[in-house]
Amino acid sequence: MADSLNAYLYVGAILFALGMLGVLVRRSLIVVLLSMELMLQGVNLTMGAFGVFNEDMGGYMLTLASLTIAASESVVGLAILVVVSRKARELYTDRMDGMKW
Amino acid sequence: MIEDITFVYMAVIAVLAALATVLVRSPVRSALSLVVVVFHVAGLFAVMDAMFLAVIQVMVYAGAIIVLFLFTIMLLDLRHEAGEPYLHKNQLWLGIPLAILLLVEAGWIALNTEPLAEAARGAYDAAAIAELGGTGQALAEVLFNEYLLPFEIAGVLLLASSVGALLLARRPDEDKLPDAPDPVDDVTGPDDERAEGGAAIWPTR
Amino acid sequence: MIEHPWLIPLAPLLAFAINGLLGPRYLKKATGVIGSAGILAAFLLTVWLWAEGEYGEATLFEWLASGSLAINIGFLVDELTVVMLLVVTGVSFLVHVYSIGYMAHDGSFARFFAWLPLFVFSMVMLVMANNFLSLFVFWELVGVCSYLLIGFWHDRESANNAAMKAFLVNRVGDFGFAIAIFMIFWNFRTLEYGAVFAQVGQADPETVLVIALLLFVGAMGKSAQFPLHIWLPDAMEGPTPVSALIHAATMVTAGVYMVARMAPIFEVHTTALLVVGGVGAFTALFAATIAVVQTDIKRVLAYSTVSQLGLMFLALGAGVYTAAIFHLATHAFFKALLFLGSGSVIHAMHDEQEMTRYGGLRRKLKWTYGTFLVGGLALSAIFPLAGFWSKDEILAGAFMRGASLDGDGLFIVFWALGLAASLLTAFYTFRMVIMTFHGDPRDAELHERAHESPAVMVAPLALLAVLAMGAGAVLGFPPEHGLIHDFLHHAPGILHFELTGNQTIIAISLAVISTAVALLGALGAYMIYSRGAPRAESIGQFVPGMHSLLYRKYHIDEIVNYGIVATTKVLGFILWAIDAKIVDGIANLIGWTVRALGGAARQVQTGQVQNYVFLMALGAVVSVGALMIFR
Amino acid sequence: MAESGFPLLSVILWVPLAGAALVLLTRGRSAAAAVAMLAALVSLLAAVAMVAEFDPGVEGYQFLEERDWIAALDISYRLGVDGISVLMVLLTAILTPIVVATSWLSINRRVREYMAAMLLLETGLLGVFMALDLVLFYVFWELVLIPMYLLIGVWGGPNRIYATIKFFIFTFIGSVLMLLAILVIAFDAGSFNVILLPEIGVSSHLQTAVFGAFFLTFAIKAPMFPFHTWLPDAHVEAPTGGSVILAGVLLKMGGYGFLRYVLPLTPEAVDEFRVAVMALSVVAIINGALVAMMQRDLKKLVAYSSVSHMGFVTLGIFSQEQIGIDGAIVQMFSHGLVTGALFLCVGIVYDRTHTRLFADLGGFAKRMPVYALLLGFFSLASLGLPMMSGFVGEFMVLLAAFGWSYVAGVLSLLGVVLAAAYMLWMYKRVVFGELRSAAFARIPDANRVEVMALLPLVALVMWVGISPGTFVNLLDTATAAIATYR
Repeated sequence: MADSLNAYLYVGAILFALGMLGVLVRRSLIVVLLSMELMLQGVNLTMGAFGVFNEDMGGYMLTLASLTIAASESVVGLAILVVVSRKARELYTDRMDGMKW
Repeated sequence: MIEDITFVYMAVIAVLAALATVLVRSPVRSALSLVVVVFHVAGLFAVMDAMFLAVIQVMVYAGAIIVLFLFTIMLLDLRHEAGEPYLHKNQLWLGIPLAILLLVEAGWIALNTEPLAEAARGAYDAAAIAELGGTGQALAEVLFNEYLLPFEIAGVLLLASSVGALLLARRPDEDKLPDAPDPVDDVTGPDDERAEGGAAIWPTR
Repeated sequence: MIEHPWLIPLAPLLAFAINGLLGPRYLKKATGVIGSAGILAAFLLTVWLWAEGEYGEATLFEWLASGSLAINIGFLVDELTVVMLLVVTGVSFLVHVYSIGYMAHDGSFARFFAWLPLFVFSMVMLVMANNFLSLFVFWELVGVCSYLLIGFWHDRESANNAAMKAFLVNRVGDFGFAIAIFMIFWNFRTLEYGAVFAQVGQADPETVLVIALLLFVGAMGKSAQFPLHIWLPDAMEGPTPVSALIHAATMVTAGVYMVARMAPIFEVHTTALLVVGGVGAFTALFAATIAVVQTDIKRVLAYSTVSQLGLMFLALGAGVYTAAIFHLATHAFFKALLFLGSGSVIHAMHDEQEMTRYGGLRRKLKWTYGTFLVGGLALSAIFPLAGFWSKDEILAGAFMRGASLDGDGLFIVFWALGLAASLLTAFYTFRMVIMTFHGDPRDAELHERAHESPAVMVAPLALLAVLAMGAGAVLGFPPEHGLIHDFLHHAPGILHFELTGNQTIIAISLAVISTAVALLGALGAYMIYSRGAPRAESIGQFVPGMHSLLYRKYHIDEIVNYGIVATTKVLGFILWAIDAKIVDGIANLIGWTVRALGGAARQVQTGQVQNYVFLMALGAVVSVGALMIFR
Repeated sequence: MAESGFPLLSVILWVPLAGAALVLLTRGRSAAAAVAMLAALVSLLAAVAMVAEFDPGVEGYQFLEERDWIAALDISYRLGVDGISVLMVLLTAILTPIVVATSWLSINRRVREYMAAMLLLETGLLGVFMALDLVLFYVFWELVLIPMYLLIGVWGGPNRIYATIKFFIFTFIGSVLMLLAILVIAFDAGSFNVILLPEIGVSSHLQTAVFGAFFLTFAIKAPMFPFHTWLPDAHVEAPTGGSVILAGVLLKMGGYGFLRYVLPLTPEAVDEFRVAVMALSVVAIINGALVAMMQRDLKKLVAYSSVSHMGFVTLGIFSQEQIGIDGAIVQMFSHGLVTGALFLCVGIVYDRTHTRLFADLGGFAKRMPVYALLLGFFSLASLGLPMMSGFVGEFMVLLAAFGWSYVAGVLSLLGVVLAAAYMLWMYKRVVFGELRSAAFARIPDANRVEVMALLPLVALVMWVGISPGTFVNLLDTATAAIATYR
C-alpha cells in the first residue's frame, strides 16, 4: 500500500476536495484561506508522490515551487485580510459583495 | 508491513484533520487542525522516502505559514461569533455536490494512474539518490543546475509578495493626499445666472 | 401691348406689395385708393389690349428645367383670355371701390386691401396662363386668397372653419387636377396648352377621357359643383365684397373657364361632355332647391351661384362654349350686383343677414332696392335683361344637343333639369326680394336704424345695374351672332352652333317657354310671400319633411363631417397609436430586451467571491469531466 | 477654378470649429453669441462665395482639396463639392447663423457651451457634405452625433435623457453598419476615394449587403418609415435651435447619403429593392401626414410633417428619374428652410407661453399679428403652396413618381391633400380663435431679432418657389450623372 502511487493520489485527491469544500462553504474569510492551504497540501502530496514514483526530481521541484507560492499567497492574502478588517469589522464572505457590475 | 501501517495511520489522520479544518467553527481550531494535516502529510512524504520534502513541509507550513495565520487571527481577534452561521447556506448545496464530483473525478484519475514504465522514469531512483547522499543532495544537484532560473524567480516572487503585503497592510492615513475636487459636482458654469440650483445635467441613478 | 402682357398682372401685384408692406402702419385708409387704382390700371390695360386686337403667346422666363422637363412662365392672350380679363378686372374694380365704403369701419382695412389685389393678380395670371403648371399654380393661389379672405374675420370660429373647409375641399378638387397634369405630362411630354391640344387627337381616347374627367374634378372643386359644392355657402362668412368678387363673379368661374379652355381635351370623348353637362344640370337644380328655403340672404345667393355655375357647365357639356362664357360674364355682373346689394342691405341692417328680420326696406334703401331688383330680374332671366340672353342660349343649346341626330338624348333630360332650375331661380329670387324689401318691417328696431349706403357703395351698384340690364342685349343680340359670339368665334377650341331655318323656330319657342317658366316662378313667389304673413316654412306645407331636408341642405355637410372628416381623424388616431405603440414599441422592445438580458446576465455577478470560485471550480470540473468522457 | 490655390472649402469647414474654440474662451452670453455669430457669418460668406464661383456646367467635383492623411491606408483629406453638396452646404451655412441669433435669446443656461456645440455641429455637417473620402465622411458623420447628443441632452426638455439615448442608439446602429459597409467597399474596390469609386463599382455579390447597411444608416437618418420614431421624441425634447438644425440639415444627411453613395455604388441592389423603398416612402408620406394631423403637441406635429415631407425625398431619389432626383434635392433644401422656420416659430411661442399643447394655445392673431403672418406664411409653404419652395420639390417628385407608377403617384398626392388639412388645422388652433389663458393677454409679438432671423428664410422660400430654375441649374450636371447609374 505504501509503495503504490494510487494510495498517495487518493489521499491527495481527498485533501484537495475537502479544501475546495471549505473554500466554497465557509463564511469566515480566514478559514477560506486556511482551506486553500489545505488544497495546496493535496497538491503537494500528489506532486511529491509523482516525483518519487517516477523517479524524477521535477516532482520535487514543483512541490518546492508550490510551497513558495503558498507562502507568497498566504502573505498577500493575510495582508488583504488585514486591510479588509480595517474597513469592515466583519470578515464574512457573504457580506462582501461590493465587487459587481 | 510497518510502512503500510504507518501509511494508513498518516493518511487517515490527515484526512480526519482536514475534515476538522473545514468543519470546525473556531478559526483557531481550524488552523490548529491544519497543523495536524501538515504534520501527517509530512509523515506521508517520509513514508515514501522524500525526507527533504517532509522536513521542508513542516518548516514552511507549520513553522511559517500557519503561524502567520495564527498571529493574524489573534491580532485581529477573529473568533466565531455566536449566532452567526459558520457555513454559507446557499453555497452548501452547490459546494457539496461539486466537491463530491471532484472527488469522484480525481479518484477515477488516481485509480487509473500508474507510475511510468521503468524506461520512461527519470534518473533519480532510490539507488541514485542514496549514491548522491540523500534527497537533499539530489535536490540541490538539480535545483542549482537545471532549475536555477525558476529558483531565482521564486525568490523574486517571495520578495514581491512581502513588499506587496507590507504595502497593503500599511495604515492608509500615513501619507494621505488632500481630497481632489469631484468634477461631477461642478455643473453650473460661471455665466449661469439662472441655473436652477445645480440642475442635474448628468443622469443620476 | 401684346409685347408686354405682364403689365396687366403687375398692376394689382404692385398694389398688393405696397398695401401689404406699408399699409398697416403707414397708408391705412389710403390702401383702398391704391388697391382700386391698381385694379383700374389693370382694367385699362386690358381694354387697351382688347382695342389693339392682337393676340398671341409670350414667354416671360424659364421657371424650371430638369432633364426632359422644361417649364416656362408665359402668357397666352386670345379672345377667351380677353373676355375673362375684362370681366375679372372690371368687376374687381367696382368691388374694390365698393369695399372702400363697405370696409370703412373695419380695423383690418389695410389687410383687406392687401389680399384683394393679390387675389386679382392671381386670377389674372390664372386666365393668362399658357401652360398647365401656371394654371395650377395660380389656381391654388386664388384658393389661398379665398382662404385668407373667407377667414378675414379670424376671431370668428365659423369664419375659420369656413376658410379651412374651402381650402380643403378645393384641395380635393386639385387632387384630381394635379393627377390630370401628371398624366398629361407623361402622355404628351409637355405642359404647354398648344402642344398638348395638338397631340390629343392622336392619343388614346380612353386616356384622354380620364384626363378630362380628372380636370373636371378640379373644375368641380373650384366652381362648387356637386358634391364639392359644400364649401361655397360656408364661404359667405367672408366680407360681402369678397363674396361678390371671389365667390360669385370671378374665382368660382375659373372652373368654367378651365373647361372652356380645355375644350379640345373634353371634345375627344363624348362621355366627358356628358359628365360635365350632367353634373352641371344636376347641380343647377339641386342647389336651386336648397336656395328656396334658406333664410340667410347671402346663403340664398350662394346657392344661386352654385346653381348658375351648374348651368354654365351644362352649356359646356352641350358644347355651346360661347353661351357658357356669355353666361359667365352676365352672371358676373348681376350676381356681383346682387351680392353688393345684399351687402348694402346688411350694412344698413347692422350686419344682420337673416331675411326673417328684414322686410319693407324698399322705402328706406331706394337705390339699393332699385339695383337689387334689376339684379333679381336679370338672375331670373326675365326678358330683356342680361340673364335672359345667356341663359336662354344655354337651355336652347342643351335642347338642341339632345335633339340633334349625333347628340345625346340625355341632354333633353338635362334641359328639363335646367328648366326646372330656372323656375326655382325665379321663385327664390323673388322670395328674397319680397322678404327683404316688401311687406312690413319684421324687426322694427333694426328697421328704424337702417340707412342708405354712401355714394362710394351705391355708384358701383348703379354701374353694375346698368351692365346687368344692358350687357345681355348688347353682347348677345342677335342670338348666336352677337358681339361676344363674333368675338369668341376666333378663339381656338371654341365650337359654334349654326342655326338652320326651322331650328330658329324651335329656339324662339324654347325662349318663350323658359321666359314663361321664369315668370311662373316669380308669380309663385309673389303669391306665397307677398300675401299675408310670409313664412319660410310655406313650402313645407306641400311635402312634409321636405322643408327640413332642404333647409339642412340634404344633410350633405353632416355626411361629409361624419363620413370623411371623422373617418380621417379616426384613421389618423389609429395610425398614431400604431406608430407610437407598435413601430416605436418594437424599437423600444429591442432596447428593453437588451437591457433585460443585460440585467439577467448581471445577476450572475453577485459580488460574492465564493460564487465566482464556485463557477471557476465548476468550469474546471466540467472541463476535466468532459476530457475524461470524450477523450 | 478647381484645385485653385485658396482652400475655400476648408475655410467654410473649419471656421466654425475655430469659432467654437474661441467661444469657449468668452465670458457672458452676449460675447459668446457674438463670437459664434461672427464665425457662422464668415462661414456663410465663404459659402456664398463658393456658390458664386461654382460653375454648374462642369461635370464632377469642384474646389477640390487633397492632402495625405493616413498615407499607409491611402486615406486622404479630400474635399470637393458638386451641385448637390453646394446646396446642402449653403443650407447649413444659412441656418446656423439664424439658429445662433435666436438661441441668443432663448437659451439661458450655459450659453457658451451651447454656441460651441452648435458651431461644432456645423463643422460636422459641412464635412459630411464636402468629404470625398469614405473614412473622412465617416468621421464627420460621427462628429455630427456628439454635439447633437449634447444639445438635446443638456439643453433639452424634461424627458431629454430618453430622447437623447434613443436618438443616439438609433443613429449609432446605423453608423456602425455604415462603417462595416465602408470597410467592405474599401476591401472590394481597394479605395476610399469617392470620386473614383462609382467607376470601380462594388462587386455584384456584395451589393446587397452594402446596400442594406447603407440603406439602414440613411433610412434611420432621413428618417424613413418605420425607422422614424426617434425623430418626434428628439424634436419634442430638443431646444429650438437643436430642432432647427436637426430637421433642417441633419435629416438631409440621409438623403444626401442615398444620392452620393447608394445610387452610384450599388445600382444593382437599388434596382432590386426599389419597389420596396418606394412603397416605404409612400407609406411614410401618408402615415406621417395622418399621424401629424392627430398630434396634440405643436412640435410633434411639425416633426411628423417632417417624416411625411422626407418621404417625398426618398420617393424622388429612388424614382431614379432626373426630375425626381432634382425634385428630391429641392425638396430637401426647401424642407430645411420651411421646417427650420416652423420650428423657430414653435420656439417663439414656447418661449413666451412655455407650452406647446394645442389645448393651451389659440388666439394669437390679435396679440401677435407679425408672428401670425410669419407662421401662416411658413405653414402655407409647408403644405406645398405654389410660388413657395415646398411646391417645387413636391411637384417634381410627384411628376417622377407618376412616371414610375400611377398608384404611387396618386397615393403620395394624397399626402399633399392631407398636408393642407393638418397644417391649416394647426394654424387655426394656434393663431385663431380666443386666447386660452389670461396670462397670454399681454404676450409680446415676435421681436426684432426673431423677425430678422425669419426674413431671410421668407426670402429664400419665395425665391425657390418663384424661380426654382436658379437652384435646379446648379444641380443639373450632378443629378444627370446620378440618374445614369442604374
